[in-house]
Amino acid sequence: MISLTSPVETRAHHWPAGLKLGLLSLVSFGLFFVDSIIFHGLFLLFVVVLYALPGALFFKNGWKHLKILWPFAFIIVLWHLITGEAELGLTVVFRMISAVGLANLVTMTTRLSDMIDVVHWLTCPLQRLGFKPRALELAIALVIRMTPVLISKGQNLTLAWRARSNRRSGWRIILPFTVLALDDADHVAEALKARGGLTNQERK
Amino acid sequence: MCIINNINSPAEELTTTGCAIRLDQVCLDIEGKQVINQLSLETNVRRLGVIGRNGSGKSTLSRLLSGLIDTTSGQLEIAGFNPFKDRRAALREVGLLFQNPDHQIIFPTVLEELTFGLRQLGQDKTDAKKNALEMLSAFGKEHWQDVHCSALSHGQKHLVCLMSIVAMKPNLIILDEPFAGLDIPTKRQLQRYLDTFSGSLIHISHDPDDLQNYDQLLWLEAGQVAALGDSNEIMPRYLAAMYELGESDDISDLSR
Amino acid sequence: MCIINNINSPAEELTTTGCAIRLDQVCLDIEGKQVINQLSLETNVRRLGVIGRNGSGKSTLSRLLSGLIDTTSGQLEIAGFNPFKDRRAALREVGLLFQNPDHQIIFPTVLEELTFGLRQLGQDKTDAKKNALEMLSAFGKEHWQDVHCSALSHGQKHLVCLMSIVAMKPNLIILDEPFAGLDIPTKRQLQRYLDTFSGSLIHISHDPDDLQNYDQLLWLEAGQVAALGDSNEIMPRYLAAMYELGESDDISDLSR
Amino acid sequence: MEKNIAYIALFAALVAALGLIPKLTLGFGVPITAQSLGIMLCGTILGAKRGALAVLLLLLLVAMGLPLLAGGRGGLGLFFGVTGGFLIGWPIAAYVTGLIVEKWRTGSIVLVSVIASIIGGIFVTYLFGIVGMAIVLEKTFLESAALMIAFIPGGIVKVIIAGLLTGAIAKARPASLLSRQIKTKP
Ligand SMILES: Nc1ncnc2c1ncn2[C@@H]1O[C@H](COP(=O)(O)OP(=O)(O)OP(=O)(O)O)[C@@H](O)[C@H]1O
Ligand SMILES: Nc1ncnc2c1ncn2[C@@H]1O[C@H](COP(=O)(O)OP(=O)(O)OP(=O)(O)O)[C@@H](O)[C@H]1O
Ligand SMILES: O=C(O)CCCC[C@@H]1SC[C@@H]2NC(=O)N[C@@H]21
Ligand SMILES: [Mg+2]
Ligand SMILES: [Mg+2]
Repeated sequence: MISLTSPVETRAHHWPAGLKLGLLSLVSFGLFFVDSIIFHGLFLLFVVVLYALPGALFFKNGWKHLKILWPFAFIIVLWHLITGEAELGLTVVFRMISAVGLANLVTMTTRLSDMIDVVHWLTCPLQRLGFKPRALELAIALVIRMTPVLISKGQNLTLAWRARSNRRSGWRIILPFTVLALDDADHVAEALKARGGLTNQERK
Repeated sequence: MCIINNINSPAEELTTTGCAIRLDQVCLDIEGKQVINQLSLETNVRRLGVIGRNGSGKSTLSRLLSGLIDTTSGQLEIAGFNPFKDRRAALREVGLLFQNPDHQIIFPTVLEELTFGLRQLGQDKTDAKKNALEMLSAFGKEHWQDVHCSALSHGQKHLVCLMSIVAMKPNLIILDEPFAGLDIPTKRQLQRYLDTFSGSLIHISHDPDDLQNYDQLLWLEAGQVAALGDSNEIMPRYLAAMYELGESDDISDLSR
Repeated sequence: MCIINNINSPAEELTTTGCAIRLDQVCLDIEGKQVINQLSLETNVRRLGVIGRNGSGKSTLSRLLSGLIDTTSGQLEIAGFNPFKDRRAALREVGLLFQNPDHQIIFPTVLEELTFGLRQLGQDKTDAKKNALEMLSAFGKEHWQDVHCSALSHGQKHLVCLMSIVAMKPNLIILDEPFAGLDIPTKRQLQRYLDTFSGSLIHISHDPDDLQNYDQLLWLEAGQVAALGDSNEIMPRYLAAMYELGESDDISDLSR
Repeated sequence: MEKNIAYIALFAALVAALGLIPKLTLGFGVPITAQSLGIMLCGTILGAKRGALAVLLLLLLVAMGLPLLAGGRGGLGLFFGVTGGFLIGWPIAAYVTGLIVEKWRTGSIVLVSVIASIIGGIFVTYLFGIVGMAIVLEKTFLESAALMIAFIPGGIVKVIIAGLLTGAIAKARPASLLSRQIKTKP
């Protein structure tokens, strides 16, 4: 399971997901219209405070997910140093960390099912065009299922390889892995069908 | 074909006829290979055991019966409808326990897996969750609810699959080797549970012990009916044939 | 720990000691859960049966013994080396049959699957192919060589997995429920084949019949040794405990 | 129907999983990532419509904040970042790639896939990517285009892998090559 979800329950968990997502889009969008480095610096500080509010464990967890941005930040700054636009570089980096940080914050405090409900609500107008929100809902759930499953199938496959080889699998594992993934999709399709697939009964 | 009353059944008060199954000259080709070959049978016992060698087509038959795949030719009906065509009816009528639990589990956590089928039946979120939890607690597994399916052992996965099917309360459950890999206590517990199940059961197994209380047996061989009838008559014949095959030193006689 | 001569073994002329296995305070945590807990044992019988409930850690132990995963703490040795550290030795010494054939099969076709392990042992293409074909024909399955593994039935896949391991001729084969899902003739055939296998066998099974001729039994419970010793002594105790658990109506007593 | 959904979800997940392959971020903030190989495969294996849907699905999840892009990134913010143009171009790239494989049925599947990947996976992607970069980095179109040279070696490798892999799938799992299935109602 993709574990961006927070290990501790915060107050933000109880806010409506739609509101959080709406605010997030507005703020992320808004950030692009400000160029002031001071503003972005302060805003980043604000985001850090938001992370700190729910306590140390939450902060540590949030940091783990933001840490991965540092090579990006490093390179952007470096490049802008070379081109002599250090300030622009810092601004871009601050903005990026704030935007991703906020987005992660929403993800960490929103249950996936609530997130899916928002998507469901957003796509309601499309229903009249023959669009099946149920299909989208299922597809979302499936991607979230399959990403970690693929990763663990990949690990399983390396175990299978390891069991009969002392060399590393390298590129030769690519085709077996793809075939495995396709077979998994076939099995999921069959399992879905066995439990009604898209022909689910009317909802009350 | 003979229909025998289920005398040994521990749930004698129940009606003795089950879900009507009718196959008429059913053929199925997969990628050019004839996997089911002119299969005809008609039965409506409450407990039907299915036996046959590896690759004889048992799992394929279970897929046909639950409407996951269509026949290449011939007629197939369960309780009066075609389960491939009428998916809605099939969902209420038939539940299939896959042979390989990894092929059945769709969702990351146990509760999601159980809830999904119930939601598919039209239950709303709270109801579905409540019923799923009830199922879990019927097996003393409430503490599994947030467990990741991938972290379960093989046998534990099998149990999750069975609970998800049983929770949907279908009239017919098709079990494709439900006990393979289960430990003795879990197996006995499950067996007792299945014995009290008021609907029909089709049970595929290689272990004669599993099918002791079954009314009828269907013996498949290379996609065809080798025998169908009273289990007291068929099981000994089957076992004799199997042991003879197993004793023969000519290994090339083994399954196709 | 006691080492018992294998009196019932059909291959009495063989040496009675097998591959030395030594575990000292082995622990294994997976994602924070202690799956193997202070496991210590020492044995070198030729036939060791492993029993225990679902989720007790049998498959995990098999992965540790074949060196697929490393211990979190403690010492583990097979025939004097650590199978996780010394992969080259482990490959020659130990073969593992996975519980789920889908977790073992890597390649699309049967022949590729069998050839792979042989190539890894250093055989050249022609030799590997020759030996793979020989293995297939020993089981009367030459006609499977170009068959796609995905087109095989569950039991057929299991057999392919077993053949790929046996073809590599390891000194120790670890079998994780090798017979689950196999039909009676194939099972008996295989059993006979394994009985004549001159190396050591570690056999994980839920079926007491499978372990009849085994010298020693290891009973695992929650990642710990519940008992290790003479199978004539341990099996009855195990069965008694399991049947008692199975009879209890308090289902919540069931496995973790 | 179930098969379509499962495959679309699978490929969205596959692109996400390809993001785990360590990436190399270039000076201007655009990573060299295996995910663009995934985009090509969406087209060559799933075909136009399903391929584009798979990518859209991934982007929707990214927008919802799931960390599915290279380096575990996610969130709406990314669409406004340096790589925003690439992201918007991806579904169209998959569509074009798929369309070519679907329509051009003569000739070796490997060759067709390679050419389709070049046209869809490279030309279309870069077109959108360059425009996006020009806007965000406040550079000219040509300046941005010049930066793309850095992707060429990687691009060649990916195109070849996409071709070979599609060819291998056509052999090992012909039924899975949805781009070449005889048209049935989806
Ligand atoms: N995709 C496929 N392509 C070709 N043949 C297939 C395919 N799937 C199954 N078969 C063949 O169909 C036959 C029946 O398979 P099935 O899985 O129904 O057997 P089974 O009776 O359930 O066996 P087991 O006891 O091993 O589970 C097998 O011989 C198998 O090789
Ligand atoms: N990835 C994982 N994360 C957490 N726990 C795990 C993981 N993999 C296995 N376990 C746990 O380890 C324990 C032992 O699993 P294992 O597969 O070794 O059991 P087993 O004895 O082989 O059971 P079975 O008889 O069902 O095959 C189980 O309780 C399982 O929940
Ligand atoms: O992760 C992202 O935010 C999107 C990255 C886009 C990278 C583009 S896709 C085409 C080109 N080839 C690469 O390897 N990277 C760029
Ligand atoms: Mg089967
Ligand atoms: Mg196991």
